[in-house]
Amino acid sequence: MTPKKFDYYSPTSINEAIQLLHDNEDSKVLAGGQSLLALMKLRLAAPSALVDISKLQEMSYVREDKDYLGIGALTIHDIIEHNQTIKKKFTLLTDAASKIGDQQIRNVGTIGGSSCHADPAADLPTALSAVNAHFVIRSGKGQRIVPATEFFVDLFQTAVGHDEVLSEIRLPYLPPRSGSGYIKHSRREGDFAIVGTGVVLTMGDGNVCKDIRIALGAVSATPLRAKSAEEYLKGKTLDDKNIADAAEIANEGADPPSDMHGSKEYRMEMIKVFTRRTVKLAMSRVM
Amino acid sequence: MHFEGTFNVKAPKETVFSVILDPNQISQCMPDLQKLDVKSPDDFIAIIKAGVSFIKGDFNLHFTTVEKTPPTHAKLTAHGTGIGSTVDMETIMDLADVEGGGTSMKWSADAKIGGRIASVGQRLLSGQAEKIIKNLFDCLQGKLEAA
Amino acid sequence: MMKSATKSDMIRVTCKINGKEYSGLAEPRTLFVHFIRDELNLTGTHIGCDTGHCGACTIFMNGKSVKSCMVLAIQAQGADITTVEGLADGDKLHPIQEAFWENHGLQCGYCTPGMLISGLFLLQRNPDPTEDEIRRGIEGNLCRCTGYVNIVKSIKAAAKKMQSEGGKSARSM
Amino acid sequence: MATVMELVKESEVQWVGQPLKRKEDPRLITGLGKFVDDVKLPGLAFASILRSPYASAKIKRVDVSRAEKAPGVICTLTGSDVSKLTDPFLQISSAPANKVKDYCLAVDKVHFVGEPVAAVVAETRAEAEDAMELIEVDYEPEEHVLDARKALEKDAPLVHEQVGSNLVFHGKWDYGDIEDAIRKADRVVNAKLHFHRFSSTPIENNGVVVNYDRATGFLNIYCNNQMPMFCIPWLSFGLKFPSNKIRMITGDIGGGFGTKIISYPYIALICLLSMKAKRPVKWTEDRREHMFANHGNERSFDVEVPVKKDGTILGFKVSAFDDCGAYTRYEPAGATIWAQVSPGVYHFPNLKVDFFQVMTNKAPVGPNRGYSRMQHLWMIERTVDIIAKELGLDPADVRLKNYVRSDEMPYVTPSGGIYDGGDYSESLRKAMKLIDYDGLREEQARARKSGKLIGIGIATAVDSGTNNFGQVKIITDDNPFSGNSEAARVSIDGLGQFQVGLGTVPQGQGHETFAAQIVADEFGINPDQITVLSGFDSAINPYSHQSGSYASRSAVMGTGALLGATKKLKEKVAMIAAHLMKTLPENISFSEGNVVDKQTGKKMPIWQIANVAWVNNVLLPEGMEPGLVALNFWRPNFTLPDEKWRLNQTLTYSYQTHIAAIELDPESGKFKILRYVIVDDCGTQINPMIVEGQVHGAAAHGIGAAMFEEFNYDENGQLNSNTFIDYLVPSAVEIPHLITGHLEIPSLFAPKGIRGVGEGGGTPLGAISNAVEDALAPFGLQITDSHQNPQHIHKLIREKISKLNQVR
Repeated sequence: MTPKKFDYYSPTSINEAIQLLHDNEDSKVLAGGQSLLALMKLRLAAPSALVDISKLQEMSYVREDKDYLGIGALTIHDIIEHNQTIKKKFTLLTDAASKIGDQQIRNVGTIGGSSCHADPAADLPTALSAVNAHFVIRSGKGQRIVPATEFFVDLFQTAVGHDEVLSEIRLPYLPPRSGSGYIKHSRREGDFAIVGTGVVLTMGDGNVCKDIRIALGAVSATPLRAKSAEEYLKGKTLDDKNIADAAEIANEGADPPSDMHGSKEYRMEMIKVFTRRTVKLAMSRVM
Repeated sequence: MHFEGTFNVKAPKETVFSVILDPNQISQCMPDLQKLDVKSPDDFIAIIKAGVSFIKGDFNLHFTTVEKTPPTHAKLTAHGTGIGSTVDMETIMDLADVEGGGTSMKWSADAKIGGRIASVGQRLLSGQAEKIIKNLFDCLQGKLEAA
Repeated sequence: MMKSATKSDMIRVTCKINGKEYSGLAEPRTLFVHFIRDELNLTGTHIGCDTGHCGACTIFMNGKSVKSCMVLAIQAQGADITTVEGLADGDKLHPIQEAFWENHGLQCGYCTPGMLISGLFLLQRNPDPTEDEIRRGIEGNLCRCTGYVNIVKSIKAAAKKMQSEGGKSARSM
Repeated sequence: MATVMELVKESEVQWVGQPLKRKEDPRLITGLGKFVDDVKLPGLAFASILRSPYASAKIKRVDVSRAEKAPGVICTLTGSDVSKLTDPFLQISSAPANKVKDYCLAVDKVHFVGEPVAAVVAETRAEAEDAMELIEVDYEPEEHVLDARKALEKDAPLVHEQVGSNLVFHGKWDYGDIEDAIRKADRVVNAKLHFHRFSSTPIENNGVVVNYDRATGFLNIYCNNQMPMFCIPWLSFGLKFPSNKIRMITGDIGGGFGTKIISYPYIALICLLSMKAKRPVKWTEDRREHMFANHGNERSFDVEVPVKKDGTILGFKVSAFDDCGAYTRYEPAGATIWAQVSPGVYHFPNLKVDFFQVMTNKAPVGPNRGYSRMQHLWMIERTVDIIAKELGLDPADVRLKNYVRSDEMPYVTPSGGIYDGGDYSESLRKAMKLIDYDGLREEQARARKSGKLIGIGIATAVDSGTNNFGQVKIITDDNPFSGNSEAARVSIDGLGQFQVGLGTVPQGQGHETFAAQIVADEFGINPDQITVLSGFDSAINPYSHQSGSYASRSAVMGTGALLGATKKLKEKVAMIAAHLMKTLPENISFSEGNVVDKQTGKKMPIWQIANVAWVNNVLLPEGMEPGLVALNFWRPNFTLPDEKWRLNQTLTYSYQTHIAAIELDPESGKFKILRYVIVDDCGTQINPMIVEGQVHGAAAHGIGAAMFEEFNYDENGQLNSNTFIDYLVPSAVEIPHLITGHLEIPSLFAPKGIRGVGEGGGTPLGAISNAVEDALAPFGLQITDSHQNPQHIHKLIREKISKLNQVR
């Protein structure tokens, strides 16, 4: 089907975009459009106006700042997949970006668009939660920074207000002897996750885990941090037994949906399997 | 999809019964009420805006009371259309006295979604429908406690 | 084709397609694939789904392979576009077109336009791809006739042709 | 390839058998193909269809008033309009099922989610869709039924009340003496199996453009139906419109695989809209609509197989329950088509099949690649593996012991099918060598020690082609259909140029190319010199009312019709040449575009013959009519079913052996294909390159269905997988490299020994379910479904582990 009618605005700057959003109550930001346009063509989504920021190329960059890596919100998945700094310092992001959809989608879809769409089964929101990325939100009144734990509020809902624009995503550098990984369990490689698992960990001396974050996708309204499994592993040696025990409690707090690709029970079990595998993947990348 | 719950309130059965069958009261607990058109207490139409982020739209819900044995039992059905989809819901409410005063309300709701929304994502849907119905009865409970 | 929509909704969209400037009217909601097919009468680009999965609508937009059903016509204002109709240089087929013909890389031909563009985008970035790299490169182009075996074979053959011709493919995309 | 052609003198080269580049490709690789959605006509308007959100409901009221006032709207149509304008479509089922009322829009009641309820025509497609959403329909939801066996129970809701039952067809096939075989058996192997619902989803959806020409009274119908002339009775009786004023036109078709046969309700609807709007009207189905249009047969089986200890199969006793959805359009033909291959490739004489076909409130069922045979063949191949496991034998050995032997060909099956040659054992041995079967068994044993699960699955299927429509007389004698036929025309124009017209309706199978190869060999010329009309047009192409591309028949039927036409044309050319060269017709031969007098070696170019025939006709032999056009209709000699429904239901029986090697991850239930081998035998191959492509395509459909594709309904009859978000068509990453081998044992019955190829009998469904069960052998689990969803495999494993833990 064709989308319903809407007005179209093509701002030439972020501030102009913010103003347009402010002036048009039921308008939506259009970035890569890979998720929004599909829903509009199915006539499930019908915003009255689109504010197209895809041309604001100044929002597409990967910049190494002092204590974080800054990624412009309009940076497309293809760039993230092939960026060497990300590959070295935040390998889980390379894992996640390379598995999104297909080449054409990765040529257009953006990290900001995917984050704001906030589908719990999407790859980047889960990976960014594991990194505890910080999201820079611009509004008429200036800019505020929101950590991942507060950015993803509910199903398809983020901290970005109606007349605000996500401008940058900041990844705090990981301490030495850190490693990360993201594994998507899905039917086909490019599909939405049945369970997505992102792990970022830092090793102390002697194979002891100093710090670990485990984020799970598609098992709750937002990416879910497996807090009890994290607490269990901190301070312990990351041997098979400890990892397996932690994996057993990784699904605490999860409330997965059921659908034809994965029942609730199946997803609860898969959280255990892929927590174990992703922790080991992250360990394998500790420098 | 099936949802249910029970709660107790201080108000007597008769008051509770009159609130839960009063279209004006019920409709105030519906999300984003746009319009209310009451033909009779047992037959009214509520237009609400519901959905998830940008899958949002107006739903035209036509409520009818099909069973009524005051002050203990009521059954309402609702047939709604919106966003190229249909909602058919059946709500049963049973009231009983609680020792030491007040009323216990036991409710259940069975919702069937059809058409476009049902076709796109079970995973999007079940969470949302549950939230709307839970909020409705939590709000009713709040009203009844204040009654 | 959009003639009945009130004038105020219509916007003139101008872009370069296959080296030539085209211009037409579009509503904000007009999908670029419909604009190319109906307004500009280039019907080589096809539609096969509603949700951006099948890839039959893949074109080059500013040098990148893109699904034209997931782009609004207005977003293509001033863009540099290549569709399947622009791959050949007059009567001289592009090496990838020859390779598909020689290796039975198509049967019904409905997915072929999108497959050629995705294949070409892959080869421009990776002149000598492995079988797995080819398969990932066309992961966004579904085909129901060929089982992909001869498409992969065709792209591999195209890679050799393009290298042996010193990469002077008909036109740089 | 081109080098081979240059070396060999053209007159000696045999074009049939050459992997010739296709004539169709130049237009398709340059974007100049003409598909139905590319059709543009002056004044073209666009249609959109409103569909039912309910699986079963009465239609109380349809209000189009707001829609008719919407911008750009030209007209609307509802079920009540249709019930006045048209008659219900023909039914081929027997009473009472033939009381089904099938219209192009729902009348009074909707029977499945997605059923068309109303339609709008507007200036643009977008406006038609805007207006469609303004149509208000009051439904009164009713009870629905979604399971075939439940639909047969006494108090089950009725899909069509006026029929009085949900039963469409019930038939008993009973040959030999199965009860005696059961008594004599060492063991009776039982299985309860389920074949899931999926479809071939070609990348091009259905599409129709109708230009009702009020001047000539003609309905000019542009569509992508695979059997356009077969639709004429349905359209003519349904629309109450004279058949001699219906013109069917197909251009390039974006794949059909059977799903574009029962699209005649949509064609009828757009005809009505064009007549009402007095404008040409285009309707292009979108993907979500397509997912309600044509599902594959879902079928469950109760199987009993008496066997000997050594693995000898004595017979099959089967009860089959086929769910055909809400309407019988091509059905219940599918309730008889499995019998084409009733014993599969096996040699057992005793066969009893109790077959039920039942209506449910799900989307209508229609032909799909491997139609009705793949369900039956999967049941047989799955059961053979269960037999091997229960007897502790290697599945390859059980097959080799029970295959029909090549020395028994032509082999008459219990149901009267006549297998037309082949060597099933050689096919299996060749496949085992190609995949290194023994090496894999060793690797499997090694892997199990380290907890890795490797599975190997074999399946051999008969790929029957060129159907005998007489099989529908099994349903009821008064079905006026039997045999099969095709038409071809070969002509030489006044300047000596060759042109061929065929009635087959290609959707990617390269008919223009194979037809040119056939005719080129007859006249000793190069296929490049022959123009074959592309697509189909009933005003231009020759046709029979059984013309089209379906049931793997085009190569066989097309060749039969072409050989007849070229024979007639050669005879006429020889008579003219003999007359002009003062010799006898039998001395005339053809080479390099010349006629040659074999005795004198004298030559004359064909264009000179053509000149005489067309514009210099006084020189023609006495009494000979001018022109050089040969039209030919061809039919194989088929018979009708006898009283026990014994019938050779198809002319040719290609066969394929598939072996799949997989590695299964027990923790997640997911598996990947390590190696996949196919050995095909379709007799003489006109163009080996095209045959290879058909084999790849058929295998990919089977692999996709086995691993990814499923129509999944919820308890309210809503289709969960009705977009490509949840209906998972495999990409190039999911389909493995396919290793292929070929045998070329000619058919004993078909022209040039050609057999139809391309449907593949759904063989991968058997190979993959057998491989999964083989991988799970350590857990001793049985696979009973044709679809291998990882979460279900994982559930089987978990339940078995928890049972084992309880035991400990």
